[in-house]
Amino acid sequence: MSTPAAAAKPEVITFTEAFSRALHDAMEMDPSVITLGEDIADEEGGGIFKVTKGLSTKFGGARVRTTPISEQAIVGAAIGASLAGMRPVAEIMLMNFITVPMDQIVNHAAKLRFMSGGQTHVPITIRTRTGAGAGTGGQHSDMLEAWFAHVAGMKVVVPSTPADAYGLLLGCIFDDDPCLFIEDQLTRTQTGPVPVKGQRIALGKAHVAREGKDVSVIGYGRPIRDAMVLAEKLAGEGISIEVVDLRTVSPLDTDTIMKSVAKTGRAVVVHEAPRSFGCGAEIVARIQEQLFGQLKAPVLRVASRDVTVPFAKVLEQEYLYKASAIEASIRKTLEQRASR
Amino acid sequence: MSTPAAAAKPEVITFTEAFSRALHDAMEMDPSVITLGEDIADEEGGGIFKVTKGLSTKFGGARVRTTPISEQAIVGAAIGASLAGMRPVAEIMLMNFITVPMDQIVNHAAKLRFMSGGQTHVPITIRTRTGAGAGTGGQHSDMLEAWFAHVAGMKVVVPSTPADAYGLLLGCIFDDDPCLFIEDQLTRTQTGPVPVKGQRIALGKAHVAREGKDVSVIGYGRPIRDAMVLAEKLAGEGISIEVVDLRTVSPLDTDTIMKSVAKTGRAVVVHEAPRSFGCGAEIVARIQEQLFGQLKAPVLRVASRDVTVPFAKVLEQEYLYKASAIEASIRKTLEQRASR
Amino acid sequence: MSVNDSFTPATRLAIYRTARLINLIDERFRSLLRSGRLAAVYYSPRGQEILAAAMGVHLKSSDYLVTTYRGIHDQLAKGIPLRQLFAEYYAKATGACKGKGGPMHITHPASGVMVTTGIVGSGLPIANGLAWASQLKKDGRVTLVTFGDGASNIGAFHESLNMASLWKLPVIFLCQNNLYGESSKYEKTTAVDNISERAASYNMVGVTVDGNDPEAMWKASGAAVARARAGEGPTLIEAKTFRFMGHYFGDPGAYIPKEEYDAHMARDPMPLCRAALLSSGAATEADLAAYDEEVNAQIEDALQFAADSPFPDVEEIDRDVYGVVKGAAA
Amino acid sequence: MSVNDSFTPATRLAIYRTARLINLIDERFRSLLRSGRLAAVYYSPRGQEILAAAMGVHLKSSDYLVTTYRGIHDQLAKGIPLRQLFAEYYAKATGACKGKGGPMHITHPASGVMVTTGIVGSGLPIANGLAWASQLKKDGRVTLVTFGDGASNIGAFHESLNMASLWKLPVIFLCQNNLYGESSKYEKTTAVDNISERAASYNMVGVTVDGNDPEAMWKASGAAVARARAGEGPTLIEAKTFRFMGHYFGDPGAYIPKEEYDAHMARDPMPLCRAALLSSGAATEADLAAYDEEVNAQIEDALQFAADSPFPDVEEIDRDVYGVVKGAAA
Ligand SMILES: Cc1ncc(C[n+]2csc(CCOP(=O)(O)OP(=O)(O)O)c2C)c(N)n1
Ligand SMILES: Cc1ncc(C[n+]2csc(CCOP(=O)(O)OP(=O)(O)O)c2C)c(N)n1
Ligand SMILES: [Mg+2]
Ligand SMILES: [Mg+2]
Repeated sequence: MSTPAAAAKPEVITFTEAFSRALHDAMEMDPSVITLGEDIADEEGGGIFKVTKGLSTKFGGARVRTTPISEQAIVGAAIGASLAGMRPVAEIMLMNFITVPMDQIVNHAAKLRFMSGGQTHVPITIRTRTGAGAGTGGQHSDMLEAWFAHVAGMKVVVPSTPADAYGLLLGCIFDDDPCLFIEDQLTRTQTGPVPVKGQRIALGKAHVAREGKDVSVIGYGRPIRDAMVLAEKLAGEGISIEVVDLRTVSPLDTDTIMKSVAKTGRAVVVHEAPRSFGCGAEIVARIQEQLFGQLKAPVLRVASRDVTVPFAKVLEQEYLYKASAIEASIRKTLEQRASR
Repeated sequence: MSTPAAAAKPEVITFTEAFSRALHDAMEMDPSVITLGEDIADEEGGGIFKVTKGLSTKFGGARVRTTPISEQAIVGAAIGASLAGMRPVAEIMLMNFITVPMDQIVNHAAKLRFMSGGQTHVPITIRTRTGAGAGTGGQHSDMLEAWFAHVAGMKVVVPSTPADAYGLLLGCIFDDDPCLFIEDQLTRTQTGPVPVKGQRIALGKAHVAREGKDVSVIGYGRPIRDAMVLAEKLAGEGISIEVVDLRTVSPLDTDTIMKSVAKTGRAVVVHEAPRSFGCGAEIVARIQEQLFGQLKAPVLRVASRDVTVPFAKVLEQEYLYKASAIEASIRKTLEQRASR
Repeated sequence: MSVNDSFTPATRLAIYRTARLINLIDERFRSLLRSGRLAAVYYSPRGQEILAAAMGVHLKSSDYLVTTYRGIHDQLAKGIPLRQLFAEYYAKATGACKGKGGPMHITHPASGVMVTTGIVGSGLPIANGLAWASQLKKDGRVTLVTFGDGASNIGAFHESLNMASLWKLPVIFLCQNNLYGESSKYEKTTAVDNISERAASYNMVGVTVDGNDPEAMWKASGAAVARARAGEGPTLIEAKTFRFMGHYFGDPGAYIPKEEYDAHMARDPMPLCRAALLSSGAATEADLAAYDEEVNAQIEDALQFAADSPFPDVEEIDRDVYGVVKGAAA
Repeated sequence: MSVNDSFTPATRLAIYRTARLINLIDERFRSLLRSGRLAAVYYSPRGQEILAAAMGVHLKSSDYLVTTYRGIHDQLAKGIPLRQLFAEYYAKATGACKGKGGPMHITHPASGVMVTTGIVGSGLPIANGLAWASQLKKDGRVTLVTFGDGASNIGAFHESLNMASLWKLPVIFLCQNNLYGESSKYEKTTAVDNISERAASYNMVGVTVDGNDPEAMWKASGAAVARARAGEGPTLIEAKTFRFMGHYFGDPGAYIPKEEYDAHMARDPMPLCRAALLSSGAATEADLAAYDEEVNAQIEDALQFAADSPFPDVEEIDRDVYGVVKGAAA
């Protein structure tokens, strides 16, 4: 796993490099992998975030297409091509723009397998990017994964390390269901150990990123990086944290979560998205349903505030979930004894 | 409250009549109330569900507009008019079609007040209709309220009786924030007591539809009608059910929920939407966060299955939450004793 | 077919036969619905049989079709087998979609019926993707996507035509302009005299044709299919027609002025096509009667098949949600 | 103004003054960004000053503006006060939006700046609503919505123009065609020679004009404003221009061929307008120098105001989420 230490090691890559390598390797491995999105071809500079750089030069403009600013047409084209046997990877530049093709994703990509009685299926991957902290304000920072987790037929994936990013993106591309792959724009230059070429990470399985016995910290994406740092720090105080990185938010790997919390009896659930009606609520609900009576303290949630992402740094930081809040919640669950 | 008995009483109205009366009375009371949507004018028959029947004849085509099939333009027009001081009511014929104007609703209606620092606000009401059970299949039955509950700035309202439908729709129209008002297509001909003309019901307040001491049943919309019937039936067995009708799903009235569960120590949360990552999870999460240790049993959820709504009746019924499951969950929470 | 091919009596007969199949099945479905022996939301294609048939004769089963809730005429013209189609209407396990999709989501890849959507305009972006795949595979397939006049006002229409033109996709956009979208008149919702004029916004070939005229529709369709197969790009065809049975089965259609309705009824394309066929000598009264019998026999067989078939097992609800593992349900 | 009004030197001067204000502020912002004294995502309007100014002279502060992330030229032409504008860029509590919206969401109703959106194409549907309200109130206001060439390919554009035409709304769709959308060339993403041709799809008046020519732009704008005020409906204006500073501040713009860039630079509208102004005799070098000083003084004042202003209190985060009660937070 990536820890600050890892960043120092020589053999590391950034998230951006990991996303890019996964695309290159997937297109090399399988001619049915194609990709489309705004500005993604090299003629346009290889994408606003350079993740797709080199693809059009290497694989040609037929398989790597820069599109008009037409998100409905982008996702629709991916769906249609997938029905004809391709494995399209569509880029939606930023997650707030995914509000535009919601009909294509929810009413079609997620449902066609079921509605056709299994005659067709939609093996597409939608790559998108988001995350607060960069000062881009209310329409360029939202984490909306909870919407898609609530839609049967969709798979939602959020990596927390470059190596996971590579393996999970390959996992999405070669998965036979529509996958939403969320890239964090704030940590994209952060580094981690290099993944094994071609090695996919299975979807639907959570990863125990660090074993521990006192408190389970459960989440996905950026906050997992904070949790790993915290776990290291608290270990010094003799507090043993188990970090469960969901990797796939939906379908949710309930077994791994329950195994961890059954052991620790205490859990803190964390995500960047706003707290209310976010994915954390589902995790908390399942834990208390299945482990009621075994919990030594209430399951706590750490998340961002229930407001629009503000522009001013001081407010944006106040909006964001805080590593300090994860630590405080961990300590709170440790203090608390079941009050009966 | 409406109970089967009520349907027999002379002075009753249907949900459809209640929606319609609210629109007529609001437009009569306030010239800034205007409405738009597909087929809503009398020239088009007054709307596919007849809720808007008579409005264009009474208030004129300028204030009551049939639109093209252009949901982004419909919601955008409502937003723009509201910025100029109007109180538009936009109809999105069925909730699955709300996937089309998501950008207008989420990136604009919900955020403009915050992003403008309070200089502008968006007092619009989006009326939509949905609900499984009518055999309309995968693209015409979804309950998607959880998406909007997760968006700060939005208010989400779901009535469970005709009188509430009337009072809450007025409440939405005269509220200063963007409101999503969800009408159930299955119960639209069911009846209940007549509301008091012009009487609004405040948003953000849950309603204890029936007082009880053993188990709290918390929900909104159609399942509340099942819960009221069940409560009556179980009362015969000496089981006292408290029914908490949220009315407004978001912002969520946590106080009323906690007051009820603090009293009963047992709760069953129910909604029609699929279980996973649905609104029920947030309610469960808050209850266990705030009442941990006071709960006599885990909070249980009753909801529909995590699949696409199927066409075949036998499957559609299997998809839907069941009143029998609410009853079973109530009994389960009563059996269970905290196992420590 | 080359655009210069002439329209023969034999072609008219082929078109009539498909149109009549649609016509007889539609009549039967509506009588079953009236008597309550069939229970489903039904969007009748009555009046739009000829245009679907005239396009259909140009397509192979390997070509792709994307249609809508009002799509039974397109599906039949594409050659979907009656048994699976009917069984799906009856929500049976033997239906094309195992009874899980229903009439609004008919799918049958073997006959090229790839998507039937209930969302207005949503088929167009998907059609582009099917055509893109054919372009990449060089499989020579053509993708036909059909939609209504009302659908030409939704954003997905615009995005799709622009992309199809830029990418020179082998796709045909067939707008079936029946002058109404639900209960809204064309003029009230569509700010252009002819929808085909919108093709100019995308440097695309656009034609308006009388969809009820077998020859005109056959020529326009043939030209579009030829253009797509030759890799010359997409075409927007606006086929003018009329919706005789309202929006959905049971729609009183009170919003349609009687004179307007009667004027269209007086030009009902089915009897007109039949008369022209007889006068052309391509078929006799006896031939056509025999054909009706043949079709009615197929209908009986398919109805019997549907009736004899079981409803899906309750277990079906957990299948086809995800490919490998069952998904999000706790 | 009536369409026949002639373009006077005085008008050119008025346009130049607004354009120069935009020009000087943009220069200053970019130098502040270069030196790190301003930290914000910035989309320079460099090259598009004239078209915004030429439209602006026809509008009253009571008219409505809906613009985009690349909107500072539109906002200044609409008369937004510098202090509140600058303070918002600096995320200060005294900013137009209290520092909560930022440069991409500038709002200032007093000067008619109703919405600034960061979502491509999303302003158009909202503009229709503002215009609908004016039509209902008969307040004579005109709504101007500006967007780029790339935005003309998104669905919201299509839905909005169709509705505006059907409802004869007093709205002006100003497409600022700077030939690029981010790093994508116009031809690669837009399947029509001139975006104004798309107006025909909606029976709408559409004109293409050289947005860098003050007279041509002034005439086209005046005609559109007059049409809207007279209740004669919407207009689509395509103003051809160029984006000299790339998509965002820091964009190396490597995707723009040097010859293309140089050719446009050689026709930079600012020096051209200045020269024409001097030769028209409407202003002397001294006048223009004095004007620059005046503007620079205003800029200094606004920068000082922004610098002296506090950042928003942390409490601001809970305000303006809902009108009355604070919302969903537990
Ligand atoms: C996005 C969306 N909006 C609204 C509807 C409801 N609806 C179903 S059919 C229809 C009318 C479509 O008219 P048209 O495109 O002309 O097709 P026709 O039914 O006449 O064949 C409408 C509004 C829908 N299904 N999808
Ligand atoms: C719906 C949506 N898709 C993509 C983007 C990302 N994006 C921001 S600006 C831009 C280019 C817009 O080009 P154009 O409309 O020509 O305006 P210009 O920037 O040239 O003024 C893109 C793709 C967005 N903001 N919204
Ligand atoms: Mg129609
Ligand atoms: Mg541009």
